[in-house]
This record gives sequence, structure tokens and C-alpha cells, in this order.
Amino acid sequence: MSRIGVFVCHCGLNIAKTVRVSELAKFASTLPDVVVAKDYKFMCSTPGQEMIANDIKKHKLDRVIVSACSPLMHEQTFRKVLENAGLNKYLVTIVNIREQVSWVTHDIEEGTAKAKAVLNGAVYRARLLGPLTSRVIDVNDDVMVVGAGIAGIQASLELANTGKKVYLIEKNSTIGGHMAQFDKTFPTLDCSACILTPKMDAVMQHKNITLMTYCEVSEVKGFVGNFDVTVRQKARYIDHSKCNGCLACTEKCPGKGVSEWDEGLVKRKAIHIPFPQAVPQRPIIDRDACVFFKKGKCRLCEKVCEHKAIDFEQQDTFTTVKVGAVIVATGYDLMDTQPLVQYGYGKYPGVYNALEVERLFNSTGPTGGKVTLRDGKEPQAIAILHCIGSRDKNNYEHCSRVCCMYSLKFSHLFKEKTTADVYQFYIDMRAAGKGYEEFYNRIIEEDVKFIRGKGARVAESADEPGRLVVEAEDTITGKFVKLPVDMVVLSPAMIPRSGSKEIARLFNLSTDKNGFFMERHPKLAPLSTMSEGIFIAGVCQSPKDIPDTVAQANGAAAEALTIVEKDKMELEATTAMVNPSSCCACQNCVRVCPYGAPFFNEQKGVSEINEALCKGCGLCASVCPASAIIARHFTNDQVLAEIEGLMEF
Amino acid sequence: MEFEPKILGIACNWCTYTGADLAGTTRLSYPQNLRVVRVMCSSRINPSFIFRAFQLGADGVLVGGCHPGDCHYNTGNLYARRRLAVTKKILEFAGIEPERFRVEWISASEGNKFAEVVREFTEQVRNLGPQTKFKIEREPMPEKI
Amino acid sequence: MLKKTAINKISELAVQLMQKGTLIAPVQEAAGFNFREISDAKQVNLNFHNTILSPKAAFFPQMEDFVQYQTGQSIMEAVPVELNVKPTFLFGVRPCDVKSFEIMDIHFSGTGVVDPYWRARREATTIFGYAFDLDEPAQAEEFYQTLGIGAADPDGSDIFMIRKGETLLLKGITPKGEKLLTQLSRLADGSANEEEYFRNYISRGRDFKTRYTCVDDKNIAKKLEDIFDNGDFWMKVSDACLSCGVCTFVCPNCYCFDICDETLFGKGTRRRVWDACMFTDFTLEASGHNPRAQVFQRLRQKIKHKYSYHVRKYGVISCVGCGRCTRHCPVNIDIFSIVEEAMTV
Amino acid sequence: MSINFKHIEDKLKTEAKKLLEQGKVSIVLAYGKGYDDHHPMPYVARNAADVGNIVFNEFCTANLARYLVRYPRGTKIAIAVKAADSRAVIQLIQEDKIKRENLVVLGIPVSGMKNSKTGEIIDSKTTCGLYNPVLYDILLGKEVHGKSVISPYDVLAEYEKMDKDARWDFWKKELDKCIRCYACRKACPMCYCDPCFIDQNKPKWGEKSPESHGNLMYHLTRFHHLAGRCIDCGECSRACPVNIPLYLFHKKVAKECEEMFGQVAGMKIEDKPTLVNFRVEDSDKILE
Repeated sequence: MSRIGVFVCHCGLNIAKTVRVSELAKFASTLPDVVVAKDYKFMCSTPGQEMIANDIKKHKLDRVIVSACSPLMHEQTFRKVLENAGLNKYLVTIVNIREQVSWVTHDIEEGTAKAKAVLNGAVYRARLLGPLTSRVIDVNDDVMVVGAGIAGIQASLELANTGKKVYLIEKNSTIGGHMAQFDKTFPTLDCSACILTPKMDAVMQHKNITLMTYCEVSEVKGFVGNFDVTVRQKARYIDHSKCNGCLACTEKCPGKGVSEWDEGLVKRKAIHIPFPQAVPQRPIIDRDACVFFKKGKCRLCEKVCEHKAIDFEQQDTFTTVKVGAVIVATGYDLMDTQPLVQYGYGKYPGVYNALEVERLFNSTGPTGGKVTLRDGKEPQAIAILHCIGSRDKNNYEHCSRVCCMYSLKFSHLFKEKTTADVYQFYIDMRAAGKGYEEFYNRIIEEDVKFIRGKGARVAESADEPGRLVVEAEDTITGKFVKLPVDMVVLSPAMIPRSGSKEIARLFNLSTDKNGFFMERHPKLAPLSTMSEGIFIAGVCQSPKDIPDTVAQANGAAAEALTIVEKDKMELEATTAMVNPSSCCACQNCVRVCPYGAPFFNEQKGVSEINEALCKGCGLCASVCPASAIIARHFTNDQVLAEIEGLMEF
Repeated sequence: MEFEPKILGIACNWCTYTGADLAGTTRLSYPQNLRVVRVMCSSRINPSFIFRAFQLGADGVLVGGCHPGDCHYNTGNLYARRRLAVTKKILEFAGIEPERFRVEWISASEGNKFAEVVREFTEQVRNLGPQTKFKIEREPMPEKI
Repeated sequence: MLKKTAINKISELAVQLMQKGTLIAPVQEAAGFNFREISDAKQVNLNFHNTILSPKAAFFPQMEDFVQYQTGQSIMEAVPVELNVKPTFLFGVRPCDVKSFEIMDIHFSGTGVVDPYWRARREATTIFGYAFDLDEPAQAEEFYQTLGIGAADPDGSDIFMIRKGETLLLKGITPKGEKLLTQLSRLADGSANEEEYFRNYISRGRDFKTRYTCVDDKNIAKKLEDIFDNGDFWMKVSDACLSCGVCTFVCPNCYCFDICDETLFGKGTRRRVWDACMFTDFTLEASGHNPRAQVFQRLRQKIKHKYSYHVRKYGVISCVGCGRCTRHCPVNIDIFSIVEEAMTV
Repeated sequence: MSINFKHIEDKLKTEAKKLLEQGKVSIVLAYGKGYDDHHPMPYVARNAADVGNIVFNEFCTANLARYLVRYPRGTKIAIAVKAADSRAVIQLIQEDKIKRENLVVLGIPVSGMKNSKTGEIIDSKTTCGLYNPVLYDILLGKEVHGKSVISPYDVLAEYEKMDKDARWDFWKKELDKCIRCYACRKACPMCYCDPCFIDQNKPKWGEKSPESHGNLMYHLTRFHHLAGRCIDCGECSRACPVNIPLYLFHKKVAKECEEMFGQVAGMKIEDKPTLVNFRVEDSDKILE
């Protein structure tokens, strides 16, 4: 037998206009176990809260029902009230008579009747509620950062500077990410390498950062505060503990592979470092390009290596790292534009994608910084096509956000390095960022030709063999444009890095329809995810420029810090548990849980739930045929009782 | 008097319940026949809740969850989809009009859709008339009580 | 006084009984015959060997409402459900089943604690016993003769009935039965010849063989007690047992029940429903401990209760050999085969 | 198509004896003599001497897979299975109730089995209608060729075309007969929960007394629990003392599951039970 207090809020006229609140309170007082029922103008106000607190004491209440706005609004407020009054905070029930009753009807009769029905449901449920205890767990104070582009580097450095130990995981053999491929950055046109390489070096030198390059996350276990992340160190075939980075091996190597770093524009050695400033300065062997791996003999590198660092027998190794929080900053890829056959990428040598062009500008790039076409000639006319695959309902609906600006940057650099005419084919020019509009204005002054119209097709010129023709509709003049050019630059959609699906699976992240990781809340929690303790930063969340990425990285570092700064943390109490005497060992719970919280205890022959992993969704409880699983706060009997209460009137 | 159906709604906390709140915040009116139970995820819904709701006198049951792929718990609603599909087939073979049971994916931003679904479903159930097959007839209590 | 009626006129007799009170008689259903309260006299059908469910439900229905209550108020209010028993005629009960009522009386009124529901129904009921057809061999599952019950035993019946071709002979056995017979105008008087037939039939019934030869029930009780701890034996005989409740629910002598509260919208009924010692949760304690967690323990309990404990306590086996448990066991377990096997251990 | 039962019985005995003597298994689940030839019983042979008690005839219908979960995990068991029974074994392996390596499956290809209570021939009307076991280590006898002329779902046509009110009347009448002896769930190889949901007091899913609504709750929920798991052996219906045609409902649910999810229960060891599984590409159409 419980003692329930019911508190009906007027919410000014928000509720009182379409629900007769005093009648509702009177009705409540007739319901089973209700010992006091009151209505008040603003229950969430200080006097309202005091009234509840006083009544809890005066009437020895052990359940409180607040009939007011949505629980998503004020549940926490009233939980506090109970806690302060010495009651377990889970004993409050919020009845939503504003958002789901008073605001959705104009009829006071209807409103009052529905409010009674839903209140009755709450009374039925409240009688079966029980106190719940939040659990406190120890927190590991290290952090893992996955992805060592500018976001990962920045976040790692920030965390490391606060004294936290950071494990920085990078899939490639060097850190730096896409930013290291750029020549200049918009809108300031400062040299990308000049601002990035000091940071890369700082990572290398930092005593609190454990850099793990050429590594991938292979398994994630555990939960916020206590993750066990298994990392696979891919075989480099070089023992980095012996290698001193003299790079003598790379000179002799006869194997030829495609340079990922230069976007495939040139070849590189089988044993290589991706680029001169790579961090760490230690080579790896590309197995697919290595003559020894392909033909069984060569081993030239082995002969020249004085430190005996070459090891053809090397295998992948696995290490498990314990951390309290994880920042995922896996970045992006450009969309493969080859399937968009109308643009002729991969078919016409004169068609480039944006990253290739970045490399053409760069002094460490395939052309040494000279802008020449694949045949070595300098282009006379260049077209830059915006929004290839993005802002396109047939491919990716999202705007990749940075293309307008880098296209302007390209225009500037083309103008600087060639005598070519530069044309921009754009839908809208988006220059919303600090100094961006100014940059745009500056480029307009530089004799770049802007054609408002999306490039529709790139074809071979019929008149001038070897040249290309860009077709588009100029939406300002309404005329159809056919423009002969030598070079076409495509600005493809930015999409999540290959392998992000796997990352999403490993860390239990949701993704949006394009595969970008979902933030917990688009506005108020843009860096946290639905997986507690996992944060996201940079383009893996959505396309953004370097300043935004760095800002996010700093933010994510701060968020991670709020977790690992504490020794202990409290976990939500609304988790599931197994009643072992009812468990039929069907292991359905183990099969369905998205978080791996239930596990089968062979010894006892029953399932158990690791409550620290449990998020309280209740899926296990509904697939448990024997009703052995109790989803706390949403137990079967509580839900059934609520349904019964809702259906009574 | 016109028949006013009782409709049980079971809504997931993150999408449909929030969407229902949004319908309220934007003052969309819809029929007051729906009474909502909030659960954390549509996958929490045990098929027996639905059988029981009909026994307790529900004329219709509306389940709302996140759109497939958008589940707050990643995959909960994908399990729910299968389980509820089977529930519907069972109701149908037992002789309950399948139109009395409906599952809708309504996101937190779809207040409009929520209101629209409730209007449409209420109308549909109203046209079907009272659900008497599963309903447990309350036995009259002796005078003294 | 012997009365008679044509078998094809039974419905007329039924109509008359229905005017006097409630008639419970065998009716044919999809799965076989069962005793049901008759609403249409034409339903009464005596062309049966025996019913699926025993007639015990006439006195001990599967559900019996005791009180109705309302929860949630400061004082829980409850009112007893009134027992409204009309004169009842239980028609066509086989002799072994009639015997079962006597054994059940021990529990419901013979031990000092009287079950008012059982007694009221028992007192209001006139039993029409009905002899087995002696020209048809006993079924393999039956062993009433083993337990000393004749196929045409009139003991315990108020009126006893024997079928002679297309004629049904009825004879009053108790004063209550005799009195009733005089009131049933639809019945004709039996001839002296038929009187003779009736007497002979009863004595022929005593020699009517069922599957087993007679055994000494006292020895069974003793033997079963001795082998209580013989786990191998009990394990072996219960290997096939599914632990369902069929045997106990069809048994005329199983009387275990559970008390259930069925509440809806705060209003509820406290009722008694049949329970079965074969169910896992029959002995499940609130602590979670279950003294009979295993199938063999439950089957052992069931057999020993009927053939050993009951004998020791009340001097009679709690079984009438009707064979229902064997006949309806999903896996063909035969209770008396187990008893016989136990005797050889 | 005549089955040599004596031959199967002999082979069953030989194999059981071998397995027990070689210590490959500690028990053999088979059939033994009942109180007469028409009523054989499930029988557990624990040593070579027990093997002589094994019988096999057309009345050996019981699905022995039901007993597998009774023994401690890891017990080495040999089990005699007919077609549907082998599907139950597969399903139990899928559900990790038993391990394949702990089993020796003695497959029995057979047709024309008879219900020991009624003497009726059991065919695809009440069962899945397969003749040959889907999974076995040793096949006792020859595979039966040919296929049942009617599909196991043919029997549903009559009920599917019924008006929904008529169908409700039909089920209400049938389920009202239920006396809650729970023979159905106890005979079912897939119903291994103990306690069953209906035995729970908290929550109380349905009325415990044998009344319409409690019966409805028990059976509908049970149908749901067996969705995608029922292997259509028909044991529930044969066990039922009041002849409720439970197999009809189970078949219907199985049919729908097959159509919606493209998977048949108990056919492949590597399958995952359908209702604790999903595919992203499951269509919302299944909810219509």
C-alpha cells in the first residue's frame, strides 16, 4: 500500500485553459492510494516545489505524481525535489497533460477527460514503482583518440597538455590526415604544412601521447569510464624499434606502388614514407608493391639496412588499451566521381578531383608545385565544377561546405601559377565564415570568371582534339554554355572515411543517412554521441573547414576531460537485470543487445547483465520469453499496470 | 452518442514521444482518444502488452518508434519491426481487425506526422466500431462494494 | 423398485430432471465425451465408454469464486461470493468414478475441516451411477477391479443404471434415489425378468476383469515407502514424464488447488483453481527454493501420495483405476505399470 | 512406400548399443515399450543392457528433442529423430541450448506414423510433413523418396479465407476449451522456459484460471514466443487432452514468418532465430 501525492499544475493558462485542473485534482483524490491531491499555478516554481516537499513530509508520501508538462521538460526538476525531501528520485511520475493534452485540444471537456485517464494510468504505475540506486564506478583517466588528422592531433595535444595520457590511433603510416596534403589554406592562404607540421612533431615528442600509426581498432569492450579497446598493429615489415629512419632502404627499392599521398598521380617505392615530413619518420613496406612479396626474391632493403630492421616475417599484432573515454575523428574521403560518367573523371586525363589539384600546387607534390596537365603541358583554360555529387538528391543531399572556398583558393593559385583563364561553375556561392566573404570578393577582383550554373557535362571537344568542353546552363543569362577548357577540377562530395561503418559498429555510433556519425543532440550536444563516453570531432560528424574542426577537437577534448577528470562516475539506474530463478537460458538477451551488456554465465547456466554497459532500452526484457529480465523503471508489471490504468476511464 | 474509441499509444522516448511533444508545442490539435505510454525504445514493447491492451478494452493500439536506422539504441526498432509484424499477423489470424493495430515511425521532428497519424488512426478505429472480441467484460461487483 | 426407459427416450428423462434442477450428464464433444451442465436435453448421450475429464468437477469445479474485493482503498473491502446450489442430477457416472467421490469426501468433509462448497454440492446432488458394458472388454488403461471396484458396482450411487440392449434400467439404491425415481413419470416399471437381469449384472460385474490381477494395497504402500530413496528407479520411471498436468486434471481423485486473485481495474475475485503436483511451481517457495524441482521428485510424490501416504493416513488408495491418466498421458505413461514395477524392485 | 519398422528398430538398437559401449554417449534417447504395443513411450537407455528395451513402431510419435534440455549442459546424448524432430534439434542448437558436438543424431526416415490415441495417420495436415530428417549423423533406414502431396500450409487455406468474425468465433470456441494442463508447452521441444511467462506472478501476464481471457493471453503469447521457432512437429496438438488444434495457429505464424523473413525454423544450424534477428532491408510492408 503506497501513499501517493498528486500535484496538478495549471502552467498559468497553458494547462488550465483546456483542462479543469481543480476537477482533475479532486478526481485524483478518489483514486487508490492517493492521500493528497492539489493543484497549483506553477508547480515548477519555487513555491510549487516547496509545496511538494512539504506535503511529502506532512503526508508521509512515498510516491509523487506531478501532472504538468512533458517529462522531457521537468522530470529532472521534480526528481531533485524528491531527493531533497529525502525520497528516492525515481519515485516521481510525471503526467504529461500539457504537450500531450491541453495543447492539442480546444475542448475543455475532452481535455479534462483525457487528463483523468492518463493520470489514472500514472497512479496505477506509481503504485508499482520502486526506489532505484544509481551505480558508481571507477573511471580510467586515459583517453583514446581515433584518427590523427588535424582534429585528432589537436584533441590529443589539448588532452596531453592537461596531463592526461592519450593513445592516438592512426590507420595510415603517418599522422597529418588530409590537411597535410594541402598546399595553402583558405581564406588566409597560409601554408598548410607550416601550421600543421609543428603540431605533428609536438605529438611525436609529447610524453603523454602514445602514437600508434598504421593501426586500426579491432574490438571495443567495456563502457564509459572503462573501455577496453583492442588495437591491431598492421604489419609494417620493419621493426620500428630498430629503424633509425635513415631511409637508405627507400633509395634502393625497386618495387613501385601508387602514391596515396599524391592521390595516385605518381608512383612511389614499395618501401616508403608517405611524404618527407611524415611522422613518424619510419618507412613501411607496401606488400602489394614489394618485389619480394610478389616474386619471392629481392630483399634489397634488407641488404642495405644496417640496423637489421627489415622483417619480412612480421605479423599483425594486437594490443588492448584501457581508456575512460574515446574521441573519434576519422575524417572523410572524397566521393568517387568515376560513376558520374557525365564528368568524365578517369576517362579524360584533363579531369581532376580537388585533392589531386591540391597536390599539383604543392612543392612536394608530383609536379614540384608546377601546374601542368598529365601530358606536361600548362593548361590555358581551367573550369572548376562545384557540387559534384553533393547538394544532389541523386547522390548526396548535403552541402560539403568547404568546396566553394577551396575552389576560390584554387582560382587564386591557378592565377598565381599559370596564365590560364579560370572559370567557376557554381550553384550558389557559400562564403559564411570569418573572412570568407572578403576572400570571395578578393578572388572576384582577380579576373576569375563565375558562371552560375552547375556543370552538367564534360565532353571531348569536337573542334579541338585533346581539349574538353564543359556544358552548363548559366542560370543568370538563361543561356546554355559550352566552354572549351584544358583542365576540369571537380569538387566532389565529402563523405565519411572508408571504414567508418566499421568504426560506427565498433563504438556503437549511429550514423545519418550519408554515414556521418550522429551527435547526441544537433544543437546542445554536437560532440557527444549516444554511446556514453564516445565523442566525435571533425568531418566524421559532417563536412566542415579547418577552424571548425579544430574548435570541435578542442571541445571534444574538454568533453572527454569531464569524464576522465573524475575518479568515479554515476551511471543511470534504469538498467535491466536478470532474475536468475526465472532465466531459461535461451540467451535471446545476449543475441539482441546492441551494447553487449547481457552475457551467459556457463557455470550458473543463466544470463547475467553487465549493468555498466546497459543503456536501459528494454529490448532484452521484451525478448525474454520467461519474463526473467527486469527492465528497471519500465518493468513488465509497471507497463501493464499503466496500460490498465489508461484503459479504465 | 457517437462511439469514442479508446486508443492506446506506446511511444519510444526519443522519437515518437518527443514528436508528440512537438505536436503539442506547435499547438496541433488531434483527437483526444489516444493515451500514451512512454517506453525508452519501441523494442521494449512486449507483444503481450498489445494483446493485454485489447483485453483491457483498447479499441486500437498505436505503436510509435524512431525511423529504422535512426534508433537511439541503434537497432532496437529493427527488432521491434519484426516482432510487431508477427504480433499483427497473430491478431489478424485470431480474428481481430488488423487495422486496429498500427506501427508508425515518427521522428522527434515530425510533430505534424504524429498529429496526422493520430487523426487518421482514430478515424479508422472509430469506423471499425468498438472492439469486443478480446475485451474482458467487467463482472458487476456485488452491491456492497 | 426397478424403472426403465428406452435409450432413445433419454432426452425425455433429461427434460424432467432439468425441470427439477441442474442436470449434469455426458455429452459428446470434438475430443470425446465430457460431463457438462445440460442446456439442451438432446445433448445427453450414454454411448460412451468413459469421459475425458472425471465428474469431480460437479462438486469441485476447476474454478470456484470465494470472495470479491476492491483494492486500493484504505480498507480493503471484500464480500463472499454466495454459493447458489440448486438440486443437481449427476447422470451416467461409471462405478469407479462414483467410488472416487467417497475418497474425495475424506478430504473435503471427512477430516474435521469441512469444505462448504463441496458439501453443499454433494448434498444437493443425486448420483445416477451407470454400469460399464460387460459385453465389451475393459480398456487397456483401466484397472478398477484391481482396486476392488466392480464394473457394475452400485455402491455410492443414489440411482444405479444398467443398459440392457436399447433399454436403460434404473434402480433406486438410496432412499433419496428411490424417492426421486417415483417422481419421474416418464419412466416405466421394470419387469421381474429385468429385475433378475439387473441383479445378475451387478454380480457379473464383480468378476469383470480389468487389466491387472488383484494386489494387496497394504503392501504397495509399504513397498513404495521403502524405495523412496531409490533415485535410479524413480529417475528411470520418470524419464518420459513431461511434467504436464494432464494426469492430475483428468483424475477423479486429485484435489490439489491453488488460490488465485484475479484483479481488473482494482476489482477482483479470489478464487480456487485446480493445481497439479506435476507443475514445477507447485512446490516453489517464496524464497525461491523448490523441494521438488526435478521431474522424478514430482512423479514420485504423485504416485506415493496416491498409493502410499494416502493409504497410511486414510487407509485407502487414492485411485479408482479409471485409467484416465494413462489414456490421456501425452507420452503414454501408465501409472499402475510403475506401481507394479516398484513391487519388483 | 512401406517402412520397415522392425529394420529401423534393429538398427536403432545396434547403434545405441555401439555408442553406449564405446562410451561415445552417456544416454540414448529412444522409444521403449509402453503398456501395450500401441502405446510406446519415450525411453532413455543408459547402458548397453537397456538397449534391449528399445522399440520402434508406427506409434513412436513423440518428439524426443523435448528431453534434450533436461540433462546438464555438456552431457553426451544420442537421440533418435524423425524429420520434424531433427528440426527441433537444429533449432535448439541455434538457440545454444545444446551443442552439436555433444550430440549423436540417429535419423529415422519415416512416413505414415500413427497417433497412438486415435490411430489416425499423421501427415502434413498436423505436422511439417517431411519424411527424412534434416540433420543426422547416422541414418537408420533408407531415405524416403518423394514429397508429401500437400504442403504443410495447405490446411490453412480454409481458415484464412474465413471471415475474421468467424475466425474469432472459431478460436474463441477452441481456446475456451483449454483446461490449462499445459501439456502443449510441456510436450513442445521449444518450450523450455521454466517458469513459463504465464506462471509468473510479477508480472501477471494473464488470468491463471482457465477462463477465456487468461487462455487467450496464454495461447497468443505462446504463439508469439514460438514464432520462427516452431518446427511443426504437432506434439502440442497431440498432447492436448481437449483437442485444441494448436497446430493451425503455429502453422499460420510459421507461414507468415517464412514469407516475411525468408527463413524456415530448424533447417540450418547456422541460422539465427528470426525474432532475435533483423535485416536492415526488412521492409516496412510487413507491418501493413
